[in-house]
Amino acid sequence: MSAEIYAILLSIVMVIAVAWPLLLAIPALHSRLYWPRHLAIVPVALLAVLPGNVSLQLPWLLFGTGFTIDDATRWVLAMSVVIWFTAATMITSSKQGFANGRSTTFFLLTLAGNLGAVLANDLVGFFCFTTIMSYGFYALFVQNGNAETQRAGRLYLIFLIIADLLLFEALLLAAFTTDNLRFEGVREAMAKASSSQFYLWVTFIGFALKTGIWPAHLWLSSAFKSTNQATALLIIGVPVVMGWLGAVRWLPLGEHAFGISAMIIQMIGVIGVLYATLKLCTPTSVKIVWMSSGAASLFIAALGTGLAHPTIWRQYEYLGYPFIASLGILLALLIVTIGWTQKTRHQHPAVALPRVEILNRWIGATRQWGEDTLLGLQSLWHVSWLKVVKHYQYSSHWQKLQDFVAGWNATITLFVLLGLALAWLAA
Amino acid sequence: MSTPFLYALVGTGLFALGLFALIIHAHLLRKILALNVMGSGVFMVLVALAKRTGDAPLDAVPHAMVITGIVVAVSATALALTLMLKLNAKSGHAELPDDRRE
Amino acid sequence: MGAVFTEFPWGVILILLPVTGGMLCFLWPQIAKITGLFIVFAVALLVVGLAWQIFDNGVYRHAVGGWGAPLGVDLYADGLSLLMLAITALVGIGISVYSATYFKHEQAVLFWPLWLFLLAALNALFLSADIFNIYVTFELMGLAAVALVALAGSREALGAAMRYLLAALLGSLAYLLGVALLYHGFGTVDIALLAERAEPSPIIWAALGLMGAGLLLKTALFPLHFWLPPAHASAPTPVSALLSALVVKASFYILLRLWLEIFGPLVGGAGVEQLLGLLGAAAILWGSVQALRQTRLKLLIAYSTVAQVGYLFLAFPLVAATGVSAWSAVTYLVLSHALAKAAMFMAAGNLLCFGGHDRIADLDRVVQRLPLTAGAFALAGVSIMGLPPSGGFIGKWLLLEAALMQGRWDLVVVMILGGLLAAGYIFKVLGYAFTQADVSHESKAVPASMEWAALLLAVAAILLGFLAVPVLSLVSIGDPFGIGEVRP
Amino acid sequence: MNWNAWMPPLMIASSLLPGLIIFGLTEERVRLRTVLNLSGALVKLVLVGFVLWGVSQGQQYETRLALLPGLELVLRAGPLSLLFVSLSAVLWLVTTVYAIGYLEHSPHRSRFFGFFSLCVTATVGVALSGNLITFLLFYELLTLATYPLVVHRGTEAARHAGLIYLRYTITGGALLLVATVWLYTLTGTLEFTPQGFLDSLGAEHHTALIIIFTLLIAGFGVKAALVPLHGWLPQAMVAPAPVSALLHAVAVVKAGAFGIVRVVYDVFGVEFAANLGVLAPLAWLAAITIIYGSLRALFQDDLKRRLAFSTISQVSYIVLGTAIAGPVAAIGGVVHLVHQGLMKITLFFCAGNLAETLGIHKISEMNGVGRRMPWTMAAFTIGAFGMIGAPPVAGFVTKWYLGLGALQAGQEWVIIVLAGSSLLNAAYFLPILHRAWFQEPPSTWPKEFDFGRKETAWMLLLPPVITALMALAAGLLATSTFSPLEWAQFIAEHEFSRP
Repeated sequence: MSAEIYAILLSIVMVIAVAWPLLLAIPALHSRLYWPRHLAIVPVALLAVLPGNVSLQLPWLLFGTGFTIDDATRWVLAMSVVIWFTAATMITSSKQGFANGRSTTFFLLTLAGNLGAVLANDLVGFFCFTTIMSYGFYALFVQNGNAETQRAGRLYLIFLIIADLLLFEALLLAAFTTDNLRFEGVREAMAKASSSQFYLWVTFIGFALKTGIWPAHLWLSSAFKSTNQATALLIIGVPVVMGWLGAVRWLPLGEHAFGISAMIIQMIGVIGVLYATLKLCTPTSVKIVWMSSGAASLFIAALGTGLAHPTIWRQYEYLGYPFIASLGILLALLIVTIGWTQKTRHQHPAVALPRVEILNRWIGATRQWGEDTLLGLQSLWHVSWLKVVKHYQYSSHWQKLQDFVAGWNATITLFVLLGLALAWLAA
Repeated sequence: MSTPFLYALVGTGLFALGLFALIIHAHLLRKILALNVMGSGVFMVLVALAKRTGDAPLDAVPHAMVITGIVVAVSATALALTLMLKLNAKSGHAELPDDRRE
Repeated sequence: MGAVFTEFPWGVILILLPVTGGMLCFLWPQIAKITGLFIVFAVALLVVGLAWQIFDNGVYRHAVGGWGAPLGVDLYADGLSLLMLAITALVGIGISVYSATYFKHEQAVLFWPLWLFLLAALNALFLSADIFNIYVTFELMGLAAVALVALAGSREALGAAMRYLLAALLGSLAYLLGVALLYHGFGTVDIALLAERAEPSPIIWAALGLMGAGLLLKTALFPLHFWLPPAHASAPTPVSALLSALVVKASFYILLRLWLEIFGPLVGGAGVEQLLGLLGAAAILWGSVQALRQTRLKLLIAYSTVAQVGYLFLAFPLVAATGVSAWSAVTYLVLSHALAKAAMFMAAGNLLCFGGHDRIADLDRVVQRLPLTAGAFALAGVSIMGLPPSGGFIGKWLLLEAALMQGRWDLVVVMILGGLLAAGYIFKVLGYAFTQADVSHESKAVPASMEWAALLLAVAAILLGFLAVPVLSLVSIGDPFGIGEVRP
Repeated sequence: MNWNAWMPPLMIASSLLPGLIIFGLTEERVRLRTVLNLSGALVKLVLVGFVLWGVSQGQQYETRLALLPGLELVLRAGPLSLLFVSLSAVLWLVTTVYAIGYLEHSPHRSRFFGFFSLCVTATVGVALSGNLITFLLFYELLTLATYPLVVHRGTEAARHAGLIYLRYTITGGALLLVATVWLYTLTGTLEFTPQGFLDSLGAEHHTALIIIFTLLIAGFGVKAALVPLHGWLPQAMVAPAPVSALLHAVAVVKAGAFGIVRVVYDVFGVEFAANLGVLAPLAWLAAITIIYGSLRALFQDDLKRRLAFSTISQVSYIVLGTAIAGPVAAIGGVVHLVHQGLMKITLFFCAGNLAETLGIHKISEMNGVGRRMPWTMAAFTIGAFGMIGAPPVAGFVTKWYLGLGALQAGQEWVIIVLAGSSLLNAAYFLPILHRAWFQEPPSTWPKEFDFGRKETAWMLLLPPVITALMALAAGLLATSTFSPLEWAQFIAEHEFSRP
């Protein structure tokens, strides 16, 4: 098989990967099939494992969009496949009412949008597919939900609309600056454009709203609290990760040093990480929210670094997509594990799953480990030279500090280490 | 002031008198008579003005006109009287209904 | 063949035929309807013949019996006369077809001779070449019209007829006095000769005053319109149509002729035309407002005529600079109003006949059951409102053009207001076509011919909107407006 | 014999003749009436297709008929005309099918379909007009033909609405008439010319021209429902759904907007109008209308009224695109003629379906209606997303070009208006969608009609689905050949390139 024919075949698979779920979304079709959700993922799974890079331009679609699959994209694609597959399995195996035909439609629509967004190689295509994805996700999210879910959904919708508006402005700005709306073209053009600062901020805020980083995390906490496990998984896979992906693709990274703006973004990231960490330690918080928020902030911090130092970004660009993918997978894994733990303990997982105590218990386990380690250190500390001040009564401040340190757990340690490593890389 | 001019003046006077009577009298017969008086006035003017200036022969045309006019006036008067009688028969009095618009 | 057409004395026959027909109808009432219809259609054919002749030979002039002026009677026809004849024939056909089923028994016996006399008088009037002849035909027309109004026989009709008669006689006497003065002053009654000889003098002013007053009275220009609404409203339907469409136009035609040929060139610029325009504007507003206030359909239409007559007079102050469009506008308004108003009265007659009343507020059960009639009313209304595409629109367009060219914003505003008010009163009626009223109403079937006569006339008024170029070139034969012939 | 000259009159006759015949039919002749209606619509579609093909091959289609000495009735199939004609031809067919289904058992159908055909005739006439007087002629005809449709129901409310409609439109028509005649006295021609025909007029006429422009915009603005002149539109909602659909999507409102486009492009010329300083106020007016309409829509509970205010807002996009005075914005404005038509007609069809099937008129009654009527609500959803401007529905393309055009013309404030409008559109459409899809349906609907196993009659269901798909396709396939966008680009090039 010659390379050309292979490329053509790959392109066809690529188009089918997006079109097939869309087609299956028609109720009359998927209601006649077994495992429609899984069936919809088959072509994209195939695409993810097939080697080779190919780019396909579709000049008649929208304003001439296109799809590209390359090594970088494949990371994210693979992550999506995993997440979607897990979610599909969860929904199919659950005996709950949400596995009905309508929800399948929404599921498949969201899937198609998600895949399209991953594969799109230009701004308009990305924007268009994320819109389908986001509204489809909204539908998937709120249907069958309780009042809390609906409230979260409303919040999500508001953030979504504002984010979309901002991104639309960014899109217009890009289109005004350059005719070539493919990611590379825009990156290059926007770095040089006089409006680059404005573009940077509009895009950044847009995606930040979508990913739900601090302080736009409000809807995430409600969402995680009230929804079922499969949807929780999709929250990570759909709005959050796609927001990160969008930011990497849209922002003029690696072309221009943005100085103060980049620093502010970095700071936001760092503050976000710290805040999330703090929140994680409070026992009443929904841990997964803060993990996701923390992960997002971490990503933002990295992004800021990339914006500040284009040369570094170029050097480590290839790490960007794996980074996103691994963060996504990590979060997904967390959710699944929580669900799994819970299932083993309770008879009715769907009801009890999102409860905070379970989460805390899991975290409690890791915390115990952390506490043990730290207490060892503490005793050393006491022995060595705090003996000098052993006459001091433990003041209340001291007590608090101690509690804080005791609250430190392994996950946080991991994240901080990861962040430090990245910051070091960036520097 | 020549004689014909005098006649013409009298004719005009008759016309004016007739007009006056036409307007102020309510009874239809009086109105019809007033119109006849006016007609006579006009005819008189016509006849009088047939006398051209100087010694030119009398102009026959106005006379022809007057004759035609009289014929017309007679038929008009006949029609008017018939109408008046019919109206009288219908409404009991030979006056115009006062309300104009209904 | 061609020679027969071009030499034939069409004009004389045009007058004699209806007179003879009238006599026949009078003598043998049993054949009145057939004769009447035949004559009316024959008259239409004669007009076509005359048109052919005029196209070939230009202006038509015929000395009856070979006598010639001043003692004989001359017939004269140029584009303007031809057009008036044509519209008379056209509306005449519609009215005759309508009347054929409208009048029964006694009334029919009286109607046909009177109508044919009226037709003869109208034809003669439009063909007259001298002002005295005009007087005679004018009087004949008036008398026939009064008799027709009285035909309804009701108290209101008789009263209205009486009032109409008095007004008509007064008007014609004033006119006759004017004729006398003109003859005294310039020694002729022939319009063409008068136009040559006349020069500014007190006689001209006096004659203008007398004749103008007489004619305005008969044209029912505000404020001399008092006799028109009762007469038009209480007459039998075909007669109302006739009066509004043709008789009022006849006196306007005379006024127009005299102004164009004799008075206009002499007293132009002295404010007379401004006065006429002012009265016209007042007529438009007053008539429209009154129409809007009426509670009875026929009175509404009659007041609409008062308003529409006003439009004709708006042209007078506008002629000075532009010429062509103002007079063309008048021609067009006359034509389209004749068609539309005839159709409208007939439609009103149908509603009256069907429902037994013409109270607007109770029309809802009637209008929607006579769709053809409602259609006729609507189409005629379109022309009256001056909305495109219709003859009324063309007329209004030309008039507006003239007004705007001279920057006469006052007149523009009046015209637009008039149009809006017209829309108001037309839709006041038409709105009743679209109600949910159930059909529990005593009704009398309306013959199809009456509905179709109304509709076809209304359609003609609409179609007139597409015939402006041929019509305007026709009317310019013989250059009646003194502005050169319009080339198509 | 020049056959090309016959095409424009044929296009008009293809709806006029069936209409006139239908007037003469009795109520019972359903089949003949249906055949006439549909065949007329199909013939028109074929003719339009033929002409479209011809124009793309460089053929000229023009008919002239002398109307007055020096003034002609001109029908010309130019690019802009064809855009509008195609829209009306396509939507007429769809709406006819819908109307047949909708009015299946109501009285006065002959009258309805007669005027319906007349209405389309007038719209096609408006589209094909080659000069201002022809335009005026058909524009007034449109007023007259739509009045009976508005008052068709015959209720007191309907007649009241009809009266208000007439007051507005007839007054607007009168203003137009004055402006047209005035223009004619100044120039002696009224022929639509790319880049306008007023260049040659000296500066001493400029005040007059500004007044004429104002009068024209006021005249057309009545139908286009520009803000102080929009009062009739929400009232006209009492009309049957197919009428509202037609009124809002194709006929009346669009004719007004089309008139404004014509005035700016082919009478004044963009450049000349911009120099005259009349475009900036127009743009502001459009912007105010956009925001005002959306704001008012927010507070309506009656579905059709909400849609009506949405129309007020959306149609001004066309005006805004025209007034921004740049080639790219022009594309946005012109293409929205088509896009808004497709989307809004879908929404109205759906609203009609809800009313006819379940007796739902209010948004508060729409809980869970998506489960009962999924196809209808799917079409509604596509339409609503189009209105918000979400990709890939057609509305996105419009907003894209408007925004880009605004940037290009250096009028950044427009972007804020667009964003605000999108926000408001989302605010009044998304709650409806949420209700319809995600709320629990009530146990009984206000007034349910039985359609067996189907959600509603197929004649009611098919039209909205088709138009929704067209709206989707117009956005998704925007850059393909023969898409509305391509035509709009062609038109804009035509208008903005100096010969």
